[in-house]
Amino acid sequence: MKVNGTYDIPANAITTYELLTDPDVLVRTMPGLKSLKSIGDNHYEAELEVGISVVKGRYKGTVKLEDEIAGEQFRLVMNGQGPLGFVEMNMFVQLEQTSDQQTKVHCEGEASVGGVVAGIGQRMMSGVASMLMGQFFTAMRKEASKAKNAS
Amino acid sequence: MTSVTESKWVGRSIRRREDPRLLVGAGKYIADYSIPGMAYLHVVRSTHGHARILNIDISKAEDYPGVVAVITGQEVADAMKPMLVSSIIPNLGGELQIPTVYPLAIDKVQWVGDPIVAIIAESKYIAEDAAQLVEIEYEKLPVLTDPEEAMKPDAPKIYDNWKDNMLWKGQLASGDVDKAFKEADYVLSERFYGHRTGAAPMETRGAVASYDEFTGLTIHVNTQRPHILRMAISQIMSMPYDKVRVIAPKDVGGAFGTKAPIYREELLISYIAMKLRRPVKWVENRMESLMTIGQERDQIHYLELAVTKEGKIIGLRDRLIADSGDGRIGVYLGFVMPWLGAAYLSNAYDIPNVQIDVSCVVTNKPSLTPSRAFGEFPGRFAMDYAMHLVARELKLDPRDVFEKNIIKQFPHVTATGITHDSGDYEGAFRTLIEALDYDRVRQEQAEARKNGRLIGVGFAMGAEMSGLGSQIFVPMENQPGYGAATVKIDTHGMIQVFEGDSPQGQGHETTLSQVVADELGVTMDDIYISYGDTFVTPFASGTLGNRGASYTFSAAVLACRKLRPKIQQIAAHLLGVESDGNDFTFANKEIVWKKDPSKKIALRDIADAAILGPTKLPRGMEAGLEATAYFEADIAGMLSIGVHGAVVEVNPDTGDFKILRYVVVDDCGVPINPMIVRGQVHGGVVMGMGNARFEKYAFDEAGQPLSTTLMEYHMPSAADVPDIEVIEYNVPTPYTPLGSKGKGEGIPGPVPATLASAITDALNIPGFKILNLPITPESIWRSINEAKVPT
Amino acid sequence: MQPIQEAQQTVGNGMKTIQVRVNGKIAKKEVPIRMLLVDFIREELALTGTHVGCSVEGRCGACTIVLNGDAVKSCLMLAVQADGADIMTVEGLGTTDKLHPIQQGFWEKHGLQCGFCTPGMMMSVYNLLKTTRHPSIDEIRDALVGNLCRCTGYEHIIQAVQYAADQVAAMSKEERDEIFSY
Amino acid sequence: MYPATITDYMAPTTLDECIQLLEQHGSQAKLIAGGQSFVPLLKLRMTDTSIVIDINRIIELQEFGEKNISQKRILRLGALTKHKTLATHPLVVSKYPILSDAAKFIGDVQVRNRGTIGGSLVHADPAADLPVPILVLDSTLRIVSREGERTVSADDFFLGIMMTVVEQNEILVNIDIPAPLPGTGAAYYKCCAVYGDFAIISVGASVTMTDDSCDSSRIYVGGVYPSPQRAVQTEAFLQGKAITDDILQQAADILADEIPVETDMRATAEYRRILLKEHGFKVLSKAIKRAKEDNI
Repeated sequence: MKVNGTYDIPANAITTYELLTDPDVLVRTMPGLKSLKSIGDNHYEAELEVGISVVKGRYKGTVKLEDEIAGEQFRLVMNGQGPLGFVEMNMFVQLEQTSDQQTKVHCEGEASVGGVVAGIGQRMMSGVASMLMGQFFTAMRKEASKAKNAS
Repeated sequence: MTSVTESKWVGRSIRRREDPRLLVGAGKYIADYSIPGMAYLHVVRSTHGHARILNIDISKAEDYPGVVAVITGQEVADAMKPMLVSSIIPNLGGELQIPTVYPLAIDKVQWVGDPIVAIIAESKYIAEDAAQLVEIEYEKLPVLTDPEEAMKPDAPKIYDNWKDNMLWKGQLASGDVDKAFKEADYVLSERFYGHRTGAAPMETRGAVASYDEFTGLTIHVNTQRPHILRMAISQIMSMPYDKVRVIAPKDVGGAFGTKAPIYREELLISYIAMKLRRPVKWVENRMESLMTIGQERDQIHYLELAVTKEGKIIGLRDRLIADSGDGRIGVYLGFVMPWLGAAYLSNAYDIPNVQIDVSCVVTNKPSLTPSRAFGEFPGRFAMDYAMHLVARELKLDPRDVFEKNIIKQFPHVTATGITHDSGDYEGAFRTLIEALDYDRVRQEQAEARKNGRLIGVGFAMGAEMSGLGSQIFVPMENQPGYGAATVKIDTHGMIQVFEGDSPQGQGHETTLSQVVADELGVTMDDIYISYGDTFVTPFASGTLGNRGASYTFSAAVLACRKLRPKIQQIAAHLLGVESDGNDFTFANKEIVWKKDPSKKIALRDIADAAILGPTKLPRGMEAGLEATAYFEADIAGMLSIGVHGAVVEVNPDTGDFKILRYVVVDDCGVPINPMIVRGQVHGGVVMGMGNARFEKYAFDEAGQPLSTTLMEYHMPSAADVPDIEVIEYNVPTPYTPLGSKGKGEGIPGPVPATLASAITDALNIPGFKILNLPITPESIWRSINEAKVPT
Repeated sequence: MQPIQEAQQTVGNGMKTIQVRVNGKIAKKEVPIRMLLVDFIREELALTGTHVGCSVEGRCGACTIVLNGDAVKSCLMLAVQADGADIMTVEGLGTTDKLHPIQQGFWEKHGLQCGFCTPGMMMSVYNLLKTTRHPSIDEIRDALVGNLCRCTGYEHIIQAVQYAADQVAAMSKEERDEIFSY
Repeated sequence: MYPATITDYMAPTTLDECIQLLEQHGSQAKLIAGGQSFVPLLKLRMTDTSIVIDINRIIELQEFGEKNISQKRILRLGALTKHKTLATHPLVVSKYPILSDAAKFIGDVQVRNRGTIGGSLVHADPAADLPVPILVLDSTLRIVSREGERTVSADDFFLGIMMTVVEQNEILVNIDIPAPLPGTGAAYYKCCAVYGDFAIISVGASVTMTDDSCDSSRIYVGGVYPSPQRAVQTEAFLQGKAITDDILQQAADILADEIPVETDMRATAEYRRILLKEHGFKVLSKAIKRAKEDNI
């Protein structure tokens, strides 16, 4: 399943990059991400609880940042395995600063879901994925505003 | 061979004897079995389409209260041979690569649903609780979901030790095909695709196994072939034959082929019962079922027909590519269905020059498992719809093209070696054309068109196997094709019939009683039928492929006929008359001397003499009244014809269509119970409609199954299907004692071509064609657009 | 029939006591809260005529029962939810000595083959014929959408329902009330 | 497939009791009404609910009928109103037929016998049948919690896939549907692969007519993500127009263009537009026919 989108973050590219790659910020903003524990360079052990409303699945896995160029781009590689199956995402993120207070975040990636959820939720999957992405960037925008106010 | 007794029961639409228990809720299906001390098995399955198993952590599951045992693959494998032992491997020549398989995956999974861990617990709820605690680490491998991709030389290999992904490759050919194509006036060449769909019976699989060291293993399992399963378990687990008893329940909730293979779970539960010395029960849930069984069809046909300008097909060439899935099921290995589909491809038509190259390819999907219309479904669609396309191309009436090609002389051996025993295919076809009122529909069509309504008529045929004789069955499945039955008259003059097969809703208790009642001049109430228990029934291959009315019932007839001379000798002796052993009639539970009907004796009295009072028997006569017979037809194959026709109306804006009429002309030789035959036809047509229109086992590119509930796998309900008209056109076969032939297996086959040709006829758009199944409103709409804008 | 009382007792530890009347007989049992009603009927009350065919979403309808007068799917309810309910299962429909007209119709018209869907199917027919005297074919088909059958193609089931409907229509009001008392 | 352990089950009989239980048990607790979607989730273990509060016995949720509220005629549907009632009750069939149109499409007889409007709306499956008519009819939903009650218009109720404004400590009590204005007709249709299936798309429309002219309309499309979408351009196009088949065809074209549709296993986005065109036209025609009948 393709997961693409462009989102605006009210911050410059460097700040946006820092926010998007900061594990503490990610735990606060990424829907369902419960914890990140560093196990190496840009490599984390993750606990996830992905879902919507009452429908949720628990997953344990890893989050990795690759191909990163500060302020420009990175690749987010996530995977989790749990009783319901697995979730995986491989997303390339490119930042395009449009003004000193605005950065466009281009996301292009693949997500896949396996196991029970794949069979049951197929008809809602891409809708859910874009909803979760929307939630993530909404939270991210709040973080960006917070960062701005703090600075 | 004809029946010597007056037919009183055969041929009548008698209410079924099995129904009262089923109607009051007293049927006993596998899920209704329970044994004191029974534990429950739940299987943890792969969530990946193709992956290496790096680690399995079962510790938390083992510690969960109520868990009896948690078992992984290596342990089970150590206790048995690789499952695909030679007796459950086909012998069809060609090139076969045999996968190694054990009940549970050990280091690699090949499809989503591949069993990995067995959890045994005190309740089924607890077993699922513990399943949630099993942690499996995988390393993903490339997933193959497209057989044509899997065939490419650089494709990743699914089985590391194979030379490629080709499970089986072979050719069926005869005649001079090249010459035929050279001489043809017209060559039709198309790629047809029949998607992955199948049977999905209402009852899933299930088993209850128990073991003790004295009686051995007893497994109740809703299999279609208890004897073959017993043989397989004994060989795979190296257990003495007398220590393996397979019992199929009296009531099985449908099978349609899906319960015919030897499955991994059957070996798994046997092992667990032995290990734990406790009865264990497993009932497959629907999600597992939709991920594992009943997935069939899934063939690509690159079909070419060499045709004369008059519409006579003189040559057929086909490249058949089947997506066999992982191929790891016993007996069929995921390739016997496409093989038979190829053998039956030329259907009811006389085509002298044929060459079919069959490639059965492994992919990361579950193995193909048999489903009603065994292997034939996509081929019937391709062949019969292609004939309509030929007619359109040559501007001929499709009726004439069909008539020109239908087999007219019997017996007929096709170029692929299939023997059509007898029948009147042409007469059946004409009966359909009449029933459809073909010429009038054509007029109505023209009228309707003026009012903007698009009506169309279509038809297709299906020559379906009516059992397979040993000449085919031995190479195909390594098993005998004969029917087997024991008929035993008990101390009370009642008749117990033991059949080697084991039905799943076909109504054998009724039809077999009808047959035997006629043979022995008794009523159906005097007969009781036993099946399913391998310790008491004669060896046979199981209830599948229309064997019943062809083979098994014929065996029962022969067994009765073996008994009749002895009964007459006893009667003559007791009545004090002279007899040559064939001068009595059997009627009203009495044996009546033809020369003087006042001289008669009750069957019960004969039984009494033969069993309880052997001193009354003629001197030297052996006591007892029982006989076992094995029936083999004196011909390689019996087939029976079904001709389907439909009138449809299509909405060209959306591609939606409505079936206005659906008619089937059907031949089953001599119908033992016409009502039951009609039921088979209705059910077969609706399964065909479900498969052709609504049902699809869909996978994403990672091999994730997307139709794992009945909300996504769309089996039709009563509101989704039309009325079905059935017209009998029966031609008794000379090759069975009663002239009867089995019915049911092949009925879904002609449905897709029938609908596709009717839709094509209704639309009347040059270039419009339906080449892919399923036929959905969207696919029709797409084809309309493609035809309108030629690429 | 008299309404029956709910047990409404919490036992603790994920258990609860419930009281139901099934086929006219009162049963009071302690059950796990998570137990599905269909498992309660099949395993606690040993009424195995009610079947499970789809395991998850209830699409197949093999588990259909009549609960407080309405056909419902017993796999889509927790047993505790049925506390105080009046239930009929296939075992309450009729006996072999005295088949309900619905059962008679299925027998006469060969409305069943493997019989697995049949009990649930008949519960839906009960729901239909209780209120509809002369159902049309379309009404019958619509009433059976919630019950999948894989054997019959529905043709003989529809004939069975018509047979039953005719029998019911020929009955007196008292007779009808008696056979549609749930 | 069996539910995970549920530690407690309560069946309150009053709204107050229910609200207290919700407050007391927090996010572990989940309300169950008909359970036709929720029990499958329990069986799939796709929810971590450990306490189930069965609301079927709460009297306040069982209202059904027309009444006058601040001089306006409304149809009040308690959250426990069953799909069966919507599909068959003479009041609904005669005066609010779009509701019975939609209810008849839900699942099957057994599901309609047990499923409730409140459960369906709060579950907020984007392909469900009832959200569309509830939106079309401009309904008002009353939601109660310990803090008191609030009313929300249907337009504000749905937040996304399986998400509504109903918070964890709240309960949907009833739905008020304004009685149709004179000259108003409404209709609903669902396209699905087989009977009882989820919508490929569904269309609901209410049209208020004066003679042959459309005064106003409300049109919604279901089976799209994240929740039913309003066809504002189509509504604007129709407003004030004399209705002919040609106009309706144009309206259906606009409808098919303006609603964002996606591709899934049931249909491609492209084909969904074809269906919208076809059934948009039919539903509008039916609504207008009903509006005209109402005028007579």
